Amino acid sequence: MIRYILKRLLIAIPVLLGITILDYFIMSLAGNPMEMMIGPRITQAAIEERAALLGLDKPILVQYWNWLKEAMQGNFGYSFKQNLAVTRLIGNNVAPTVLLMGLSLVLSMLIAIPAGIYSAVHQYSKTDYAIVTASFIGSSVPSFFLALTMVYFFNLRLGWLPSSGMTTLGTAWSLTDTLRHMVLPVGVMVFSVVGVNIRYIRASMLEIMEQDYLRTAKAKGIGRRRVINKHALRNALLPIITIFGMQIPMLFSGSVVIEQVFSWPGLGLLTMSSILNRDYPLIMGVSLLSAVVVLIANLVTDILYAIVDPTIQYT
Amino acid sequence: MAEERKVLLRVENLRKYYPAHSQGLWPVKEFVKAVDDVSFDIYEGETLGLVGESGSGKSTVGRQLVALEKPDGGSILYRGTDLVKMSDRAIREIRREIQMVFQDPNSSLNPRKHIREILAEPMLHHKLVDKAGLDKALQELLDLVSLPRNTLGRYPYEFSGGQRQRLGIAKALSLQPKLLVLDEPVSALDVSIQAQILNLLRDLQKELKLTYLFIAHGLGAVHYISDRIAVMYLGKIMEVATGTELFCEPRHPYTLALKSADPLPDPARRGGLDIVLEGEVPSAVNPPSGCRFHTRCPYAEASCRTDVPPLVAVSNGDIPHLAACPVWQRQREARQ
Amino acid sequence: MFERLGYVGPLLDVRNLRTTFSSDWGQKEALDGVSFTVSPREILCIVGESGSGKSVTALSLMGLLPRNGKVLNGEAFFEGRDLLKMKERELDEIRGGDMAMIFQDAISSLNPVFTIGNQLIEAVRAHSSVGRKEAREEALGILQRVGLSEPELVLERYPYALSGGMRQRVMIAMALAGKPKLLIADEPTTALDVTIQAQIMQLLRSLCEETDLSVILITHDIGLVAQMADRVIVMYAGQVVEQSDVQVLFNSPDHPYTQGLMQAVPSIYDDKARRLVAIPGTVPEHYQDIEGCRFASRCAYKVDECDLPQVLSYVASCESQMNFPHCVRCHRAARGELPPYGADERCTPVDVVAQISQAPAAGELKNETKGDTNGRRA
Amino acid sequence: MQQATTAPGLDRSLAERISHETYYQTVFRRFRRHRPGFISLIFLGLMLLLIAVTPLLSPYGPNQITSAFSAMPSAEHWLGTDQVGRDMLTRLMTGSGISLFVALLATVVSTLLGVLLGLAAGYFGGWIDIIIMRVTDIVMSFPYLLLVLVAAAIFGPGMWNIVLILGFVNWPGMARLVRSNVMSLRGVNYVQGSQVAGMPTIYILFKEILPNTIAPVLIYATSVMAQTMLDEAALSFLGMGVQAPTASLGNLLNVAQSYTILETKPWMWLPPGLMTILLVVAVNFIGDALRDAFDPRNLQ
Repeated sequence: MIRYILKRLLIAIPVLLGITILDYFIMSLAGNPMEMMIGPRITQAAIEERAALLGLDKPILVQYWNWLKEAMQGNFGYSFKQNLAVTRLIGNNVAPTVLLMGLSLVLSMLIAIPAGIYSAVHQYSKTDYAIVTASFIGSSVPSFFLALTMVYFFNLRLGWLPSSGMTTLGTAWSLTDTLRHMVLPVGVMVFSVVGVNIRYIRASMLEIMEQDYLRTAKAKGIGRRRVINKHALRNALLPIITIFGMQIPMLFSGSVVIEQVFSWPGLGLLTMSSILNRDYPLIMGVSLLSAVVVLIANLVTDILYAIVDPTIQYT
Repeated sequence: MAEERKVLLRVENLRKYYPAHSQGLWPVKEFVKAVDDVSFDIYEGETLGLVGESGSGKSTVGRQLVALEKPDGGSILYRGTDLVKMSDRAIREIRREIQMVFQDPNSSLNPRKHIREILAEPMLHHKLVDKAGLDKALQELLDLVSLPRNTLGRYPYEFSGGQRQRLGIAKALSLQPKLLVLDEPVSALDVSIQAQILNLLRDLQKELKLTYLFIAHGLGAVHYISDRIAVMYLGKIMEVATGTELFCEPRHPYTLALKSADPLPDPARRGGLDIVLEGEVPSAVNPPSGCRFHTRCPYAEASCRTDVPPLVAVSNGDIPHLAACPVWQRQREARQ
Repeated sequence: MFERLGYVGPLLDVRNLRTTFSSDWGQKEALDGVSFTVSPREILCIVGESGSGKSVTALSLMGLLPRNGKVLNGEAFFEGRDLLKMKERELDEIRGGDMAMIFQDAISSLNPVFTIGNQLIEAVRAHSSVGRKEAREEALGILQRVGLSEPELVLERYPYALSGGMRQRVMIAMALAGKPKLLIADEPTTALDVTIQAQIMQLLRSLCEETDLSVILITHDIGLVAQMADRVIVMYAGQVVEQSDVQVLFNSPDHPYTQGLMQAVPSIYDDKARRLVAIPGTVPEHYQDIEGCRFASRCAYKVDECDLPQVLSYVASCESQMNFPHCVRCHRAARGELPPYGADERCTPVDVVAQISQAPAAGELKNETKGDTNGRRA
Repeated sequence: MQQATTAPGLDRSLAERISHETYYQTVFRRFRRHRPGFISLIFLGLMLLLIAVTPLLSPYGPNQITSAFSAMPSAEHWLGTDQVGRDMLTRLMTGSGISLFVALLATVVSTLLGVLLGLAAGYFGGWIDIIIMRVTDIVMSFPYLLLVLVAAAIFGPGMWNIVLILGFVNWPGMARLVRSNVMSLRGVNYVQGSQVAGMPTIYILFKEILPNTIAPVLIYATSVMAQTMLDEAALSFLGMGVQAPTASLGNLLNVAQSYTILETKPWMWLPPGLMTILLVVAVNFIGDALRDAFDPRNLQ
């Protein structure tokens, strides 16, 4: 098992390197971030001085190498814009995003798993049709539009819920306040991913329901309930793990839009601003972090797979 | 055919080792020895049957002959030229003369093409016919395999399993081959259809002077169609003889075991005949040392574990009877 | 062989079973009025080609038809109770208990994510109220009975880690767990090698002889029928076309299809010069529309009368064997109009027994070998 | 022993017709039976028609500024006007057209890329496969929208860039799908038969293998298209997509970031939002219908 994990980690390294290379070189195509600083009060000389300080006058390969060397030591540079360490900026913004994503992930799975399984087990029933249709429509709604509609109803019309930030400005922190702030963003996030999940789980479950081993189980006379609850469900774990792994990058993407609409002070918001400002080190930091998260998610998925599926031999 | 038999294809010391783990960063130390040092001749115009259980490597041998697998060693001499050593380009024309019929007729025809396309495209590619002669050639092909001529515009799913196998045979024949590798051509068919196809194959051989390598696990079918039969077990040939000799007087315990496991279609003779082999075919990864069969052989002696028995002639008729078991031979002689 | 079959009334009595499958263009018939009985302690073989309805018969009886399949009518009395009228829950008491089934493809029929022990113990406990420990003990015993020499080890294994033959033995063990009176084996050895098939068949036969087990063996292999069956049902296009005692059937198959089937199979004891007699044509696709004999289009003896509906009727010459009447769905054969079968051109089988006796007996030598290696004489 | 009764209901003529129809006839017949899918197809067709005739029927150009600013829906402006006085209905229709066009084109780009790379990786294996698959991993390891945003920021927003960017991020899924299909088809008898017959690789790839991957590719492409429409909308909404004054469904919604518009002028944001949903639902249903229609278990 340990050897298997090591092997998976070894495979992840070139992927991670590839990501940094791709990132860095794409960004080098973007043009000089110094352009952003050009203004009436800044002389050409000052810009050049600053560029030299930031290492931007060197060839791109050298720049990348320098960045990589530093990154290996845990130094991801300083934000051009805010003059703060990238690690620190990210550190400040990570918690709200993790909170938002974590809760959304848990909730969406809590809805999708039973709904998908129920739908498959009762294929062609009215409930099945309802669930499938709802999931289709659900996955077709742009999340930002849903967010706007939610804000319109629950904030602007009804005034029930706050629509921006994590806390109400000017008040002391309280759990209920934060929870109230979370209702809308989490709700939108869950809604926008749950449809796809239901369909995936339903499809996998339908496939399982057709397997020969379910016929064998039925032939044992153990009863329909046990056939499904034991024999089918255990096999459904595999697709559930898969969807779990797929979810991480999806939620990461979703958080950019949702955080923007709800002014949620997380990584998504940071990402947007870094992109708008062409803040290279920050963009590198954020994309590297997200890539690492995705790779770890993949790794965890693989390991869980190996644990659940006895036919996978991890050697 | 006794005197002037010409060797069409000679296989010498053919080997195919697959790595036991397909993927991985570490170098592979274990190999599946699918085909290990196999040699045989196929004479012009004859049918050589190749029987064995799953994992015996019989299909791998066939696939190597048609270049679907690359041998890891040994040579395949077709009319004296070694196909293994030749470049792909040079080999193309010769390769055309060795064609294959597959086991599963359902998947041997592209479901997205109609019959005309399926049959015509290889012929046109090899310039065996020109556009003008195409229709006539196609009609002839259909006649050969006894299919109605009006089927050219149809798609494969409109045919029954037996008809599809006829089309599979027609497809192979369209390239005017000399040698056909028949890889379990009747195993997937219903009993009543099997006989049709077997008879068709026999007729075609006579008519077109074809040479067959007939690979199968059903002993009856192999016996029916083959002039000689080679028995394989775990990547090695155990015995080669004519069908009658092989089944009347097997010289290898494995052949005897195969024979007695073949259910006799006579309720009056039940049980008693069986020598039921114990256990199952061992893994081809690190197969047993010495004689590969010794782990299941009721007659095994100590020497069987260490010495690899050579395939030697045990009788000298017109067609030599070869067997790779000196031990059983000795035991039988001692008993008499 | 006959003696142990003292007739005591059928264990299973199937009458007029009709099963259909819904398809794109309506109901497609799979079984048309299938009737037969199974007596205690007998092996009944159902033989036929793919699509003849032999597997559908078994699945209909077990209530295991796929979603689009449906039993239209018919009765199936198992020890007097009609299986087809039972609710799922009632059926579950019999399924896996008095009546068990094994399938062709053991690897896909075993749940890949549970150990053999888990699945086998579940089967044991499904129909008896034993504790986990006792169930385990019982499972070990059953594994031994089906010839698995290291039952403890097998219990811990997952299906993928077993060989094909072992998996089918495990399937049989699971079927035996409910102490069945009837075992339906649907092509249990089709996916296996001949030497393994021989082992499995030997096991089935010994189970039958040692316990009060009846077996329905579904197969397409006429050789297996000859070796295993007490009685045989031949199916064609969803109908029973002939049924008989096995000896009678092989001596005088009456239905032209049965005759064709027997002649179409090449045997290693055949004279090579003999040409196989193939049945021409293929099974008609929409056979439910054929009012008359469904085999007529392929039959050498067809007359106009064959377009009329055919019934399964007694063969005139078989009145003496009323327990196992020889019936045939061919009016001409029933009246004895067809030329007698038996122009048997097979050469006499070379006796394997004789060959073996030439060599030292297997067991003897095995011991010798063992002595050899232990004593290091050589 | 028992009387044979008549066969149960089978529509003989239908059966006869079905057994002679071609593959695509079967697929279409099954597609039509999927009601939401079929309705969606008709709806999309009608929409395209409407979009096409909008320039002829509408009295306003999409970017034409009229005298009414932020006007409520009225007889002159059925869906009102925006803050600078452009007719919302005209903009909605042209915007839908642009969005569909971008999504379709991006889907074509990613499908072409994915199919070609997938074919190469699956058929040749070895190093080619390893390299392509690693690149696939890399692209897939990016949170997708982040990649798009970065790329949009770098290459500059704008319709054509968005097409290329969205096209480029979506190919890995397609490549994996095609690759796994090709790998299984490579072992299928008719492909091997063509190899034995000495047919050239190009022939095997494009005439034996490709036609048999069309079903999964089409199905996947519809889901890519639906996703692309959502992504284009999100990008344009964030200001990184199609740029004003060109209308697209996403940038029409851009104005709703202001709470005053959101609260008081629903005609500016509600119609484009609903239109997006309708179009994406339609594409998704078509995909589902295709999945049913192509399902090999349903096909004879």
